[in-house]
Amino acid sequence: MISEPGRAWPDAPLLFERSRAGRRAGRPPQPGLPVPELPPGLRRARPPRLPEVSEPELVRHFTALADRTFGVDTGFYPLGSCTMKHNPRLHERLAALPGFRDLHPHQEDEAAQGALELMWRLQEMLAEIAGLPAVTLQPAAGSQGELTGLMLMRAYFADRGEERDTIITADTAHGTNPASVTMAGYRLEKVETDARGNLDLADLRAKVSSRTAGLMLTNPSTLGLFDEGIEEVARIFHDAGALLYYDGANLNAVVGISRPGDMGFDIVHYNLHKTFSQPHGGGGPGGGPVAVRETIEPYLPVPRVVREGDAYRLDSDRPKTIGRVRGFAGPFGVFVRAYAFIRAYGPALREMSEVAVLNANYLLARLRDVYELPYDRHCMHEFVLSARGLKREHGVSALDVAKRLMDYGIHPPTVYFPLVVPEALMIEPTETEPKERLDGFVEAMRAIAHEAAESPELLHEAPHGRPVRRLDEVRAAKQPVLRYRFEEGPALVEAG
Amino acid sequence: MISEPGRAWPDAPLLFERSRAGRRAGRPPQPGLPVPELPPGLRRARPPRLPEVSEPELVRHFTALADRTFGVDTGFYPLGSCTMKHNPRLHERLAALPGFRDLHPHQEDEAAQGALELMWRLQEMLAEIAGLPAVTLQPAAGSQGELTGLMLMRAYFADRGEERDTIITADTAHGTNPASVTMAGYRLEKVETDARGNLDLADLRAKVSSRTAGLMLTNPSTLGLFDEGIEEVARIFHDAGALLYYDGANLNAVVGISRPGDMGFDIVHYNLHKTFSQPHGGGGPGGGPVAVRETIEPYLPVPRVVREGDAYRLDSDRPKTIGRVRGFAGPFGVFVRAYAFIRAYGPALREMSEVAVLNANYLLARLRDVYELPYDRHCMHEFVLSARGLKREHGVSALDVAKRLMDYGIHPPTVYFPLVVPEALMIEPTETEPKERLDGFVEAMRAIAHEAAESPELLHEAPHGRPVRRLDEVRAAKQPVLRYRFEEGPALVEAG
Amino acid sequence: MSYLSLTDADRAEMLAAIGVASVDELFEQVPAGVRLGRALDLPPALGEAELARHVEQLAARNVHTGVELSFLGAGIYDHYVPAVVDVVLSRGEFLTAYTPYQPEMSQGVLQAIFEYQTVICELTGMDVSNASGYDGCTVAADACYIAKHVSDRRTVVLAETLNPQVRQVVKTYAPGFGLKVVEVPHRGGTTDPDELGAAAREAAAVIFQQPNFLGCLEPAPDLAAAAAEAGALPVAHVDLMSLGVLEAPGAYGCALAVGEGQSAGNWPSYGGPHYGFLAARGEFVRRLPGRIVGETVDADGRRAFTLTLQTREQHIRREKATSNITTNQTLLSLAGLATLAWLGPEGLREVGEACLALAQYVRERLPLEPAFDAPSFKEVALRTPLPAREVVRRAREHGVHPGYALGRDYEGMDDVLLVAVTERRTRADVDRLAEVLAEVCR
Amino acid sequence: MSYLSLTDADRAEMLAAIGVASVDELFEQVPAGVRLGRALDLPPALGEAELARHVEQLAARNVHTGVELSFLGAGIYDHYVPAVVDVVLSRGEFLTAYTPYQPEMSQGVLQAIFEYQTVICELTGMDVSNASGYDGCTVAADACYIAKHVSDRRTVVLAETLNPQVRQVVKTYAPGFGLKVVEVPHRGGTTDPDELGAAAREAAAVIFQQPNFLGCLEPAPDLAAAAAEAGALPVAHVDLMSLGVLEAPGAYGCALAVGEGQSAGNWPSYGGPHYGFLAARGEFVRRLPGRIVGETVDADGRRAFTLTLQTREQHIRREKATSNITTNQTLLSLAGLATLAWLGPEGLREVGEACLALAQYVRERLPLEPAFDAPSFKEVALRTPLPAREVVRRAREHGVHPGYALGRDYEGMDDVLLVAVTERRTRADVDRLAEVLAEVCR
Ligand SMILES: Cc1ncc(COP(=O)(O)O)c(C=O)c1O
Ligand SMILES: Cc1ncc(COP(=O)(O)O)c(C=O)c1O
Repeated sequence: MISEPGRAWPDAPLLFERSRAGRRAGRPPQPGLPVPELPPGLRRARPPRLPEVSEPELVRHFTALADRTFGVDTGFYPLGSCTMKHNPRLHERLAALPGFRDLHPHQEDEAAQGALELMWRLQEMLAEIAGLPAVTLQPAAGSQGELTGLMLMRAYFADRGEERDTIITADTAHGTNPASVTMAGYRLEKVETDARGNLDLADLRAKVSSRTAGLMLTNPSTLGLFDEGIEEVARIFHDAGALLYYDGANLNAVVGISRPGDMGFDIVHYNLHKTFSQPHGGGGPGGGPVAVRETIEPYLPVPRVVREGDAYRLDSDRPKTIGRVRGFAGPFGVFVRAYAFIRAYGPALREMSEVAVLNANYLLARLRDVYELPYDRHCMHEFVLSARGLKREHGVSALDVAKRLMDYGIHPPTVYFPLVVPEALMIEPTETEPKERLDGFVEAMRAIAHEAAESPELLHEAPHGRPVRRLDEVRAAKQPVLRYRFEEGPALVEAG
Repeated sequence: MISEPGRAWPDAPLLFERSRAGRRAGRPPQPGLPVPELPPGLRRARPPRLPEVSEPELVRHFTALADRTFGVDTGFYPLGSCTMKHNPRLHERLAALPGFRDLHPHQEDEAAQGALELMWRLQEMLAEIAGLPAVTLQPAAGSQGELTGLMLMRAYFADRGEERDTIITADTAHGTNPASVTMAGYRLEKVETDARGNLDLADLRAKVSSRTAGLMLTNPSTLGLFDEGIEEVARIFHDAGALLYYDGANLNAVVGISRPGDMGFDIVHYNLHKTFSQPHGGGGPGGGPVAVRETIEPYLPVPRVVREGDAYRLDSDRPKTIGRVRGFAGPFGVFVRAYAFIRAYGPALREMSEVAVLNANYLLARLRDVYELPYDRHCMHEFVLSARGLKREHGVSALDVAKRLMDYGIHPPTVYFPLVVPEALMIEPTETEPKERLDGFVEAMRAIAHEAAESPELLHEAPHGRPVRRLDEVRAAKQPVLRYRFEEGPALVEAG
Repeated sequence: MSYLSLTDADRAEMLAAIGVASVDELFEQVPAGVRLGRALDLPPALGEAELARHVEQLAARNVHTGVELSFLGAGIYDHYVPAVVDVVLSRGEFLTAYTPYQPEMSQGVLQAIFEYQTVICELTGMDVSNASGYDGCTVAADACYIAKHVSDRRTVVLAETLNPQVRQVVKTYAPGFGLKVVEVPHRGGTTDPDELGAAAREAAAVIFQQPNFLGCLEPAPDLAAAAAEAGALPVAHVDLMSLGVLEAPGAYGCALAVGEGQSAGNWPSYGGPHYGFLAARGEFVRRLPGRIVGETVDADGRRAFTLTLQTREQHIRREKATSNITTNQTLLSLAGLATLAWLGPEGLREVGEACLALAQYVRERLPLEPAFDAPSFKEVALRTPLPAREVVRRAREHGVHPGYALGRDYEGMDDVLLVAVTERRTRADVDRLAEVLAEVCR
Repeated sequence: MSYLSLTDADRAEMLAAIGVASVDELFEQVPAGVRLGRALDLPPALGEAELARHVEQLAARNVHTGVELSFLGAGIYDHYVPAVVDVVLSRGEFLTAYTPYQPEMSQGVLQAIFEYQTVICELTGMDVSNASGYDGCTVAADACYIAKHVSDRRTVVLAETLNPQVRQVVKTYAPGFGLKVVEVPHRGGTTDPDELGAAAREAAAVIFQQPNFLGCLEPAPDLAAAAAEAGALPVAHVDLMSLGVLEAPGAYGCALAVGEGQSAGNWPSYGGPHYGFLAARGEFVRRLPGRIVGETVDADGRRAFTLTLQTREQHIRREKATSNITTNQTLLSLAGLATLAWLGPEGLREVGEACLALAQYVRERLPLEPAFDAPSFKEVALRTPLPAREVVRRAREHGVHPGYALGRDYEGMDDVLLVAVTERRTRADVDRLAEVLAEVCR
């Protein structure tokens, strides 16, 4: 149990290593009724090796794991494209209200009016924000929103008897865009980014045809740049009878400033866990509502939340619907948080975006002399720097910079994305950061640039102040150990 | 902001240092009504310098401070006399139920029946545990229970027209005992501990007289030893017409095994935050109910919780009461937790004490060869070792051992108490610790004894792995800085 | 508004550093034609206290399981969520972290996911698990996407006794995958292995549910065998809370096991967020969607955890990825981990036995005939003398929600009520239901 | 039972290591005559789910402020408790730590207490604060104990407008301190400075309350001056939530300021646990009861915090200690810190102004005459045409709790109702109260 006295992060045993035969925490209620026999072959033969742990040790276990995890609550987390903003604690209270938390999703509509009203109002507010009239809350995350959007396109064109098989994305697109395209059964075509960071209109014109179902675009792009030609882009697609899909991952830049619907997009997803503050939970949950133009509304997934007079209900009677994309009406707890977030700001949501953009530009202004800036423009809510110079001159990579930032108590930015920028560092501060945190980041980034020249090994070997040092990722992938082996199984799980 | 990259515990600025003029978190509701003028002289002239912080930074601040705090949830906390057991998380849910949390204490009795019933039931259960018939829940902590008990004695004797002015305590008594004696207006007399760790009966007989109001005793004592002569002790006091007060701080050793009332005590306090798992909260809250014999019942504080048929009510109509010792009927939230705790165990509370005693004896058995054991007996729920040998041989003190334990991820035991044992280390593991934690402690204590011989400076300079190293306590007391000085005030607050 | 941190002085300094006079200048890149020339038409900002009051009022307008004795199940169950879950959910570090791209910053959440994967593997009898899918519906679609890639068949077979919402989602996804969906009807509440086997002959995969949506225990081993024999991947859709007493899909030859995790550690929450789990035999590991955590060592040889096999994923493989999933349901799955660890093997068995016993009691005690003969785990379908939806309406007037009207999904079942119990229901609760049903079915 | 961690194997090994055959042997030191020869007569053990259900049922039998529009105050107020408080209360480290005896283990809680002390000093205008007393009652007794030690006078004077519970507690403690208690009656709702000064001539201390228990603003500076002139320590009992708009006691010459902290950051919770605060001029620092945190440096010269001036305390000074207090109310006081920091100076002023405005509206809008002329902060005493307790009873039937019947404590005030408002009440709430009062007072 004792390893290296004085170490700030003692080793954390696995739950299975804390397990002792016969120990337990929970004791479920027993109804005091006979347990019927199960038909042969259905009864479990060998009990599952769940950990056997007492409650005190269970609490300590998760406390220790939390201590080895860095969140927005711990410090600055400028993970580009992820909008790691402050998550108001009020929302956790609200989502846990018994009237929400203990509400069964099959409850009759008349006994769930508060929940339905909240969803309906959220739809309305999201519609206003996107500038599009109809919203489904169902998709579970942005990626599922994308897929839903592509399915909507298919349904739309099928209904019109048009055969279109291609979706165009930008070369700066997030990986989910092409992945969604394939999953939706579409062919992918990529269009290039021009020297200012906009879509290359010539390339675009060459690629759009009568086979084109639509465009998927993030705007501002993953470079953090607003596409200055967006009106022309929309015209090109609409003229070709195609649709425009807006990947809302970067909506935090433009709420109240420019609406995707007004830019010409026909389908939009929101990431409720980005723009609207659902906590990211170590990977999720999220929420990916989709808004559409009138013409696409008939195809939206069911159930829809509708209002009739003063009453709200779930409506599944939509003949043209693409169907259902997940269970029930969507991740309701996420809606509670998003709703509360929007109601806290009201029309001042615009200020949220303004400050997000101000914060990003401030960082950009203060770092551009030490890191390379591939596109020399004001940015929107995030920006991409390149460590190419450090790499060339000192052999220090973007990854080295990222790892060294950890020693300064800062979560690294997104690295090596977008792919069009070598040694990319994608930085998104969000609007909730105070100037001191931004200044702390600037100082750290500048200090690191200095260290890169003076003592590059400090960076190659970073981090130095975390529970573990750099990992052997190759081993993880080459000799995968994907579950605890109970001191018995083979070293490799993947035998086949 | 950046200090020492890679340091596991970056410096934590004070809230006042995070403050920026014009920043804010909360925006209270405004009723939209005119604000009346205040009479001259009553309006605040200079606004208080509360910190001006945004909500995101406030959350981070308290998160960072929590990270610099060690609790039972963090690890082993064998702080003798304090019963640092696991605090079930269920209790936090229960105390936060709106029916409890949002219940106004002036609510009419008929609209607070659930709360009153809970208190009444808790009284009944505590009475059974102490073996005494009447319980007041009012006192806020053990110390206030003591004071209440002494006031009860005074009222009892006054009512009988007896003049008694002295309270006897053991030389092993906790500091609160003598302090309470003085606060209650009594004179203090101390009785010695004999070689087996029991009260010295000869000394006792010599000191008990018709001036003696009573005895205050912790049993098991702060040495962790049950007084083997308790029956004779009780006889001596009762024969002299005096009363016995039981300091319940060590009740965790004997629940279901031996009841203070059966031992001969007339008045007992419980520490709900020890035996009954109210979390200690960095210093409190606690709860210090008091149980008494029939003869003393009339003097109990008001209000009392009484049952009439199926209804419960607060009763303040008690002519002989000593009065009120705190607001309302007591720290209700603490009662919810204590009630839940007792209901979780039921009669198996005895097992709780058995395991507490087993755990302590196990540690004792495994440490007695490396640390001195002043009283060579089985212990109860805790025991006291002496680092006298280490001190003599290697110049290493109990404090050094305590500080070095921190480097092993363990909270130090209580040190230098009880006063009768030099270089005392008072160790209380509690019943909720698994054997691995006990073994880890044994290993650490043994390793430290070894280090004391091999490299004592490691111990003198410990801790090495905490946010700060050893403190200049003399400076703290000699040049007291007891509040933030806003870069303006004098270095010393205490001018006079 | 109250979540912003800049003061006026901050703004001025920052604008100066940027070299612009106002924030508006930063937005000049947004073409005038697409700017919103007005304020957003949203209700006015609320302070925290007012917002709390407003949302509490909305919550108060829902009839939840604390105020109505409920026998609703049909995919979402009110098993007890232990208080240790609060430790997971309330720790800001778990709550406000994101996907652990940087393992040195996220060892805690990585280790927890690794533990979760292990627990899912143990329960399902599988070799590998991912770090969660969206819910019990989408993981079924994920299973189809896997099957499509490891087989050249272009059909998937769904038992009709598979949760209707799951089937609907599979049908929504399938066209994009180039898959056709075939459904196999139930026979007296369960699926006939021969019929399933026949349908599976052209199929890449077969998905059935155990216990099934109609509350019946399927002859799951026979179904799996029939599918396998027909050359289709057998996929079981299972309930984690049943796996202390019901056999693990891996033990009867399934290729994949998927399901809705809600019953283990998540509140009903009007349908989400919850987590879907997906586990597979080792051979499918490089086709799994989503995050997978693996064990490795750091530069000092110390055990460490990291996201691994990322070449499956969208951010590396893009259009060739095994899925587009990014944000998943980690936090909810960790609540599941905490719950299952709290129960341990004994507790999980006890939950299962409580369900079995109560379901049997439902069968015997209620004044309605079971609709099917097959044994139940925790749900029982009963015939009602009037439409089941009417029974629901009337019973709710007595403060009891008697269950799910199966006619919502199945033709010809307008008079079938699906009554669910969990270990939180008592004998007395079922007695009360019996009383109310006797009253309203008169 | 479920909180124990030993297995049977553990027990056996441990008994062997100790060298006993059974746990019973360890208890042989307990004389047979005092052993309990039977099982405790307690209700049977409940598992977590059943326990939760049982306690929820008890909670459901209370009428709380979420289900009744309440104007109850009289010492406990429903100011808004912001969600940041949850961060403090839910972090296991704060929750499960004890008094920071070992500063290296507890820098976080020590720093937080230091911040709390600073906030209390700022609000009250005092030099030093302790780390909390039990509640607003016991800190008044503490103030008397201080006064007793710094003066040779043997009387304390209490304004009758001081909270009756506070006065009762002082009277319970005073005999032990050797102090006599003298009360000064109110004159039309407030205390007459001359009368108070006269009474103070033999007194060690004078305690008055601002705003007072009858809802009136006292001429506090005049009261303090009168006390000081008479040679008694002026002690103000104040409400933290008023100190954004009301003058700080330190600014008008008080020696000590004490009060109930509940209104700042604690829920009503049927009376506790809450925190009492106690602040004083610097000259009294070595007489203060309880914990005090000070700033110092560690061996590396780094700023650090520690409990200090411990020679005041019982564990060092024993019978000569300034108090017997050990366990205090730290966690609640940190909730207070979080709340006050969340409000900031502007927010606290706004809360105060909301109270002032609403109290004024209560005066004007309600169909009852104010009992006193003095201005209010957040409470108004009103004359009722029937006994106030009867008004309460009737109004509650309309879902409104109209306030506190002052006849509970004050003779001759059976027809006086004390109506409290906080920033959480709205104009519409007061209108509703007006309606109900009009109805029930007819
Ligand atoms: C630009 C972009 N598009 C799409 C996504 C996918 O969204 P989600 O993670 O919600 O599925 C992300 C999120 O990581 C993103 O950054
Ligand atoms: C033996 C003993 N007596 C009395 C007390 C005082 O109890 P409390 O801290 O609850 O006031 C303590 C607690 O520290 C103690 O250990």
